[in-house]
Amino acid sequence: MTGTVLAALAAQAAPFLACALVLIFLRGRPRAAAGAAIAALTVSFAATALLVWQVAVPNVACGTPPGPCVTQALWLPVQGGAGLAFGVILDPLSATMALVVAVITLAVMVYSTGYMHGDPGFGRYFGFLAFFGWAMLGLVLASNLLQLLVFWELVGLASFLLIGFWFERAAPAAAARKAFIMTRVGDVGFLLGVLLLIRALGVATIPDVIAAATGPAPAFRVPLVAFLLLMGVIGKSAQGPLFTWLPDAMEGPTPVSALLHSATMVAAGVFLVARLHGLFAAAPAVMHGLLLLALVTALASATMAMVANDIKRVLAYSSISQLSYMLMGLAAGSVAAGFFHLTTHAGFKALLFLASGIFIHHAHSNDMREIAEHEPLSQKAGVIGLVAGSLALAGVIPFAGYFSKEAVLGAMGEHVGGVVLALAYFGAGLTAYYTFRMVFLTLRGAAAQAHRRTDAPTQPGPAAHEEHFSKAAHAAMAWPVLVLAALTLVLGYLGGFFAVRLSPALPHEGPFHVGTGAVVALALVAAGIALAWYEFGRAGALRLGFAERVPVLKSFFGDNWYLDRLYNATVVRWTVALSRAAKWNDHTVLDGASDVVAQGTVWGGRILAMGQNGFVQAYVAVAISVVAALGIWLMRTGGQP
Amino acid sequence: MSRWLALLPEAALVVTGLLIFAALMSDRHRERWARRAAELGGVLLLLACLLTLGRSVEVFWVTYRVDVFSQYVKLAIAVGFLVAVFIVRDGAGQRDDARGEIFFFLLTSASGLMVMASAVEAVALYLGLEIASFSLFVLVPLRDRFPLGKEAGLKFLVVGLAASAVTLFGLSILIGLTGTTKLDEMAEVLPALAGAPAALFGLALFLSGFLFKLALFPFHFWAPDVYEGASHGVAAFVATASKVAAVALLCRLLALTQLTGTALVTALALAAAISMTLGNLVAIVQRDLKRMLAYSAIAQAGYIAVGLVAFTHDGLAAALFYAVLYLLMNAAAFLVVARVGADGANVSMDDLRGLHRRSPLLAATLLLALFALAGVPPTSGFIGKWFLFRAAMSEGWWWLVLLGAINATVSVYYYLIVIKHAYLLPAEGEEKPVALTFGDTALCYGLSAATLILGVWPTLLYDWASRAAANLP
Amino acid sequence: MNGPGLLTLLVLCPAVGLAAILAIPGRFPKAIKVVSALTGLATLLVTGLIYAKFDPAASGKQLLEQLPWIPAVGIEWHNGVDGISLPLLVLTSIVFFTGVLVMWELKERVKEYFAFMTLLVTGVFGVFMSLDLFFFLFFYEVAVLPMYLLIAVWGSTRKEYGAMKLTLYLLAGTALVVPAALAVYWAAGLNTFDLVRLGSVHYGHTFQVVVYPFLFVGFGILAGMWPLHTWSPVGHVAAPTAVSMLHAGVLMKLGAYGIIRVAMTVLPEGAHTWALATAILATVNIVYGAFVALSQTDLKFVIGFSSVSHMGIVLLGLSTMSQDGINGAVFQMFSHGIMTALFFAAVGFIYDRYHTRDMTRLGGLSRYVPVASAFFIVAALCGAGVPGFSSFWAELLVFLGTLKTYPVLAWIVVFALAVTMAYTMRAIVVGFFGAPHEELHHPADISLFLALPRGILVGVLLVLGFYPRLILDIIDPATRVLIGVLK
Amino acid sequence: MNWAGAVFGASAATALVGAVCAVGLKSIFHNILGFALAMLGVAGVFLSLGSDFLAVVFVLVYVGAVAIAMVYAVMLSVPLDLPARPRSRAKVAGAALFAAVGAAAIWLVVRGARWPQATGRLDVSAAWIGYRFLRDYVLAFELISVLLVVAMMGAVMVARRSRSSGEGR
Amino acid sequence: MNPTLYLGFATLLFGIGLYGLLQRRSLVAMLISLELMLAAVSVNVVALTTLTGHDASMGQVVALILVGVAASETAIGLSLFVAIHRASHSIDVENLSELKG
Repeated sequence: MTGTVLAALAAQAAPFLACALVLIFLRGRPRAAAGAAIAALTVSFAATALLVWQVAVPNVACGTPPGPCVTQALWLPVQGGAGLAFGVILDPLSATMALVVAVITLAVMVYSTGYMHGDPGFGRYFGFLAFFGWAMLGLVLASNLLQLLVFWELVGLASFLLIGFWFERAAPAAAARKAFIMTRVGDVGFLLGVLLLIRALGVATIPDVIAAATGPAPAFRVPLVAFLLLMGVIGKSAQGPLFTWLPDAMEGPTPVSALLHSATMVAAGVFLVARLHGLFAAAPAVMHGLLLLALVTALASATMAMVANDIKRVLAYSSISQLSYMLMGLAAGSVAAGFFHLTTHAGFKALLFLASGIFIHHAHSNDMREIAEHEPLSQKAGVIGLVAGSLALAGVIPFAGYFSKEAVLGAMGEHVGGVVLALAYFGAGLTAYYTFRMVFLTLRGAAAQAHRRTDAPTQPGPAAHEEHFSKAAHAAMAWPVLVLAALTLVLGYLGGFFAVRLSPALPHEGPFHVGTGAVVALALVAAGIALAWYEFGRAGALRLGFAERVPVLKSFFGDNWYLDRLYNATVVRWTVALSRAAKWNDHTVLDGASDVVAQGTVWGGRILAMGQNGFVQAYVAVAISVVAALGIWLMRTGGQP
Repeated sequence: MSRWLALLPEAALVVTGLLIFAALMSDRHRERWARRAAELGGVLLLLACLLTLGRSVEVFWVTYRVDVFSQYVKLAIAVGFLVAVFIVRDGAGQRDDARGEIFFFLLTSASGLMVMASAVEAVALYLGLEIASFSLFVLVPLRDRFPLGKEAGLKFLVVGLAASAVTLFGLSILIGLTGTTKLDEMAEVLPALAGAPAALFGLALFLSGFLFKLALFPFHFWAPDVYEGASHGVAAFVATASKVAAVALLCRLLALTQLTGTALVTALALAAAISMTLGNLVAIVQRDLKRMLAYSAIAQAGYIAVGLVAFTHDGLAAALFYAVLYLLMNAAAFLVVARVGADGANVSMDDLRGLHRRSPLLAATLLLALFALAGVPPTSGFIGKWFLFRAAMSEGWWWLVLLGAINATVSVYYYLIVIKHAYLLPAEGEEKPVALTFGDTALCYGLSAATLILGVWPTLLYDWASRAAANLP
Repeated sequence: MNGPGLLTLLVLCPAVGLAAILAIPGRFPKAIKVVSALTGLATLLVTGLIYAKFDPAASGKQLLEQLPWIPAVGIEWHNGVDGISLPLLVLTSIVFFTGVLVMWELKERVKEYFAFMTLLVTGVFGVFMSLDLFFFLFFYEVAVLPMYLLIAVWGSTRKEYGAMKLTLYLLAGTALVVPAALAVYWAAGLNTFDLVRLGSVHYGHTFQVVVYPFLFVGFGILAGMWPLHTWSPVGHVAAPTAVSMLHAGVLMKLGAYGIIRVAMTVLPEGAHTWALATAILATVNIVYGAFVALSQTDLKFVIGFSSVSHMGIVLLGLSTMSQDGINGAVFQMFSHGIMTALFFAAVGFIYDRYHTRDMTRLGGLSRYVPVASAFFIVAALCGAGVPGFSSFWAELLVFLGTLKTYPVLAWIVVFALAVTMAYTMRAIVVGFFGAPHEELHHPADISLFLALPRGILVGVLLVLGFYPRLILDIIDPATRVLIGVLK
Repeated sequence: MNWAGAVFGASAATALVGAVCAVGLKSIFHNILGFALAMLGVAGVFLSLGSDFLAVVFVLVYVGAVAIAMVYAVMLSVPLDLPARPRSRAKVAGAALFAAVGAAAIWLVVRGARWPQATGRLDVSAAWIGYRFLRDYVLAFELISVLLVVAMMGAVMVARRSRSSGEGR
Repeated sequence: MNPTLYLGFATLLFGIGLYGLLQRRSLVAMLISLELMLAAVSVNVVALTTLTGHDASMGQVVALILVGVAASETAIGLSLFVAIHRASHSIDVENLSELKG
């Protein structure tokens, strides 16, 4: 076991050291920085691969009942308990997730050497990437809920730094700030949940927590804690009311988006639910709530994706909806299905972003119609990546997305039915529709009409230094795409592996069954693709979606269902007003009061000074009268006060 | 024979007097000769007091007692006299024909104070007070470079004479009740009629003369006008030496009988409270430095009275202790005033501007002195006030202590304003440096050092104060 | 009766340094700076020795020194450290040393400046080591008063007003503390100011309930307790860089330390009686400070009010009277000290270069002076309670303690974290991101020498942020003792 | 009613009348005359107490010396040309009030006090007084002489016309 | 014999003197009033020592000393009076009220 633990530690240590090294010493040396970061992630990749080989494949389990293997040391002494011990948790879930993280991060890094080539902040960029990788790996391997929270926050910090990488422009800075604050709102709930757990149990080691929650008489109110923890999940995984930061996060460099959306930031939320599934399962009401929320989010984001023209925004909305599907799977009780979908999604979503990055880099624009006009077909790797990824996202057999989504829907079919299930299937159809809308809009440039719109922002990042953009860089961008494209074909067949490895809690769950549901789903997908073809793909198509024809819907969908406006009009405004009031109170009331006291003292002096009126006889009079008063008083009181 | 050695300070007084007399006889450079004589005599006096510290003897049929208490006080008075002589320097600000005589009258005043320290017979006590006061009555109106010197003299005189009349009336009542003027015999009789209002009243009236010297409410009115009207050296003497003597006398008289629990104590407490508050508040609005110091002096008298109301050995010791500390810090402040206003004119806040550049040493001395007055560590003011408040608190005077602490805070405000002028504001016009003789420099260092050393190691002095207090009946 | 030892040496270091500084003529500013730096180094070394000799396992006071000073009135030179004061000693020497380095570019009246600064530090050390009530307050005021000149002479914005306000507020605090201390002395009736013996006496309940507020409020003013905090932002804004560092970093801790060492230790019943009230005040501190900071534009004002908010966390932790709460409070005292020092050091550099601290007139600094900005951002993130920095653990512990004692308040303050994040982000994004303001020039980035002190501070934050037990293992035993007293 | 009582009554009356004139009348000369009269009365009171030596000294010093000195001083300096301002009623009333309060307080005390009786030596002959003076009051005797010296020198200093123009600037 | 009569007389004298001290504007008149007050004190002392039977000579001694004190007070006061008059041709005390506040 120790070997694997060391491997786990190494997987975390390497990127951390690389990050420190780069940020402190190598900021000015691009090649060295990139080299260090990539080397570190290679180490992590190897280590995590070893973990999978040692832990996940033989399905190692410790203790009775068999659970994750935990190796940890006391980190933070707290009252009423053994204190909080931090360490490494090893089971198929963490091992697999770690591998996914390492692979995706590595791919993105390689890709970035090309994409970010010549950027003034190149060194810093790779430092941050390594930091991101470290934080995510730490989160995945954290044995203690508090430790997990720590890395959870660090992941947020890393995404803040990377989204705001081009901080000199207003939009990315604002987007980064929004992301950090919005996720923080959720994290507050997470923190409270953890605090309640620690307060109740005195420990926060994940298996212990789950045991305590599933035990006969939990020492804490499980639904409350579950709900609070879910607040963090919703914030991180951009669900429900707290998703609006994610589309804005597109302001970051495209590789960052790839990382952020596939394996790290948003995946963290889903991973947490998988990790603590036992606890959540003990709070069925909360889980149903999550299911419904996820469903709504899935449909809503799908509608938003239908009207976006910025390719990255389309992908972002698709991420949200896919995350919802994962959560639905988990909420439906199937860790395997949800996590399976997480994995596949990580692959093809990274693929999609990287591919779109190629186009963006080529056309210097995010707007699909603009891309369409810069003969996108010339970008072979891009085309392959985009098509493969889209097929996976749309859930076309035999691509990865199909299997995982089937697994999710199947799991739902076992638990819920009726409208919910129908809507879930419908969502799958919508997914196919907007995905291929994207594909056609991007690639069918030949059929494009000559009206160009430039509302989408253009990224000057790489644009500035096109001239010294080498073939090596092109290769660096192409290869990761191709590798991932291949993965999307492979990953789908790992379903069985997930099904058996990841569900010790739910033994009944055998290999995912593909039944009538699959047929329905495929039919819906086909319908969606057909509609997309009709509206966008075919020659002479109007290239205008049905939703875009209705102005109301277009603005409603395109504007995140007006949620941002709502927040600005309520929460933000109230907070600002409150703080203004507090400031006024501080300057006027409190300071005023103290100044009044001071002034009062001085005035007291002025008034008393009048007593010294300069008339000597008055002085004598006062003195004598006081003495006389004393005499009279003495006689009255007889000398005793 | 050796018992007469205990009277060495008095002998030194006589010698000094004769020296100054002789100097004044000379027709050329009489001022300078008189000054040298006074300085020499002051040193003699100091040495004599140091030598006799700890000796004890009674002479003149037990009307004049030399003991730790008296010598402690005399030592302080000698220091005050010497410092005053240094501060007077060439008598600037004194009327030009009185620049030699000033030393003589300072000496007579000092001798009066010393008599107060030693006399244990009421009439002699009173006469010592009068000698001390009359010499100052003479010096104050002899002011130059300031139009209102005579007015100050008049106020000093009238208030002083009224106070002495009251004092005498009190004395007459005491005589009537005890049939004696010897303090020891009074101490035997008085406790019997401690409760008697007449005795308390008589004592109160008799004290008023000394309260006048201490400038405690309600006998404080003269102080601001006199400080402002008198020349720097004279004001310094009024503010230092005579304060110590007054405190000493209060200690001696209050120790006469067991007053705890009587209305007199309450009255004294009230006087202390009013003095502190009034002095500090009015000092805030002053512009003339000496006048500000006068009001601060009223406040300080209040603090000392806080120690006195305890009526315990600790309280008296603390009062004696603080009196000496106060002498030192106040002397430093007046030294700065005198040197900044070297031409004898009064010093306003604005005259201090840029002092930290014109004379860093003076600025530092002023800083220390004012911090000490404000009662900020590590200067001696803190420990002194601590002892006073501690004594009062041990007798349960919590409200007095609280008021005192709050007052100390208020006082910081105006002291800081002075410091602001000295350290912060630039001098308007060109900065003219302040000339310091070697003696001045030495004095600055000496007084500052004393303020600091006694601030961190008070035992040096406090032991003597404690022994002196223990010596009282 | 142990004779003077390391602690006396520690308090003598700055005193000797002060003497040396005074001895050097003002013509040689460089020499004065070097001497001050050496003094800081010496204090660091001595603190290191103390740390080495300190035995974390053993609870209670250590390195005791005791010799009679004024026996007549029961004043002793009685010093000792425990797990609560040791971190603060370390904090002080770190901040002092870095503060000296930060002020290396000072030009005017160098001699006086460093003289006053060393005097101040002498006082601080004295307070943290003294076990005699008299010397405690003695050094307490020694530390408080030089602030006036330091701010009024070398300060910047509304300096005279700020300095006077600060001084008067703090002395008003002592005006409450001194009588209370004397009252305790009187009530104990042992004729001693020895805190240990005073703490062993049991005072009447009424007495405790009456006197405790005097002590708590008196010290609390220095700890920035609402609503008597208004001196602190004004003073911090007015003060020169190193003074802000020392003041927010160390001096405000004196107040909290006084509450622990004097108020709570001597008057436990009073503490219990007033706990809820003080906890509520502290909560107001936290929330109110955060909200006010949210609408400030002067970076130093933001920091000032964030200090109010963070000291609120300290007070809250103390008010919980629980192991975790007090552990967290002490930890927070330390980490907030380092953090604020870093804050002010970073802003000080920016102010030196741009002569403004108004974030709306800055902007985009991360491009012109990336490293200097990085220091600010690090401090800001630490202040926002981002994990990886020491504040996170401290606040976590405080929240744990509060959750046990006052659940409602705990929920409130945890939710206030969102506001904290909001004003932190605002400061960073408005001041350091975005396009640089047009009239800003492009100075050289912070030099390595000036980066050194700031780097030290960052290092401390990160190390403790990574492994909190480094300090908690020291604090914990002392806290247990305190809890034992409070029971 | 014995003769002592009669003497006391008469001289007390004289003294009070003189005192009232001394403070009440407008002209300063009349005041001085009234003062002399009052002192004569006080001397009479002393006579009634049997202390004749004291009475004689009183008459000599006060009437013979002090009053004359006052007259000289007044003649030296009072500007008879400019008319004296009329007294303000308010001040008169205030002074009367304060004086009354003071006197009342004193009266309360002295009347309330129980003066202990004793049988001390009643010899007030000049010889005995002189003996006391030179024995246990010799210190006071010395001091009073010092006081007089100081006073006289001071008087000369203050009253003398300054050599320079430095007459109060 | 009861001293109250004498004490009453002394009190009256003192009161009258006090009145003069507080009311008169001329320094000389104020000095006169002070002398009256001192005389009252002398009467007190003599009466109390003589009539209560304490040693009477002590009272005489004190009274004689007071005479000396009174004389010296007068000397100083008159000289100041002359000096003030020379400086500012006025004898009105109320004009000398510029030192205030």
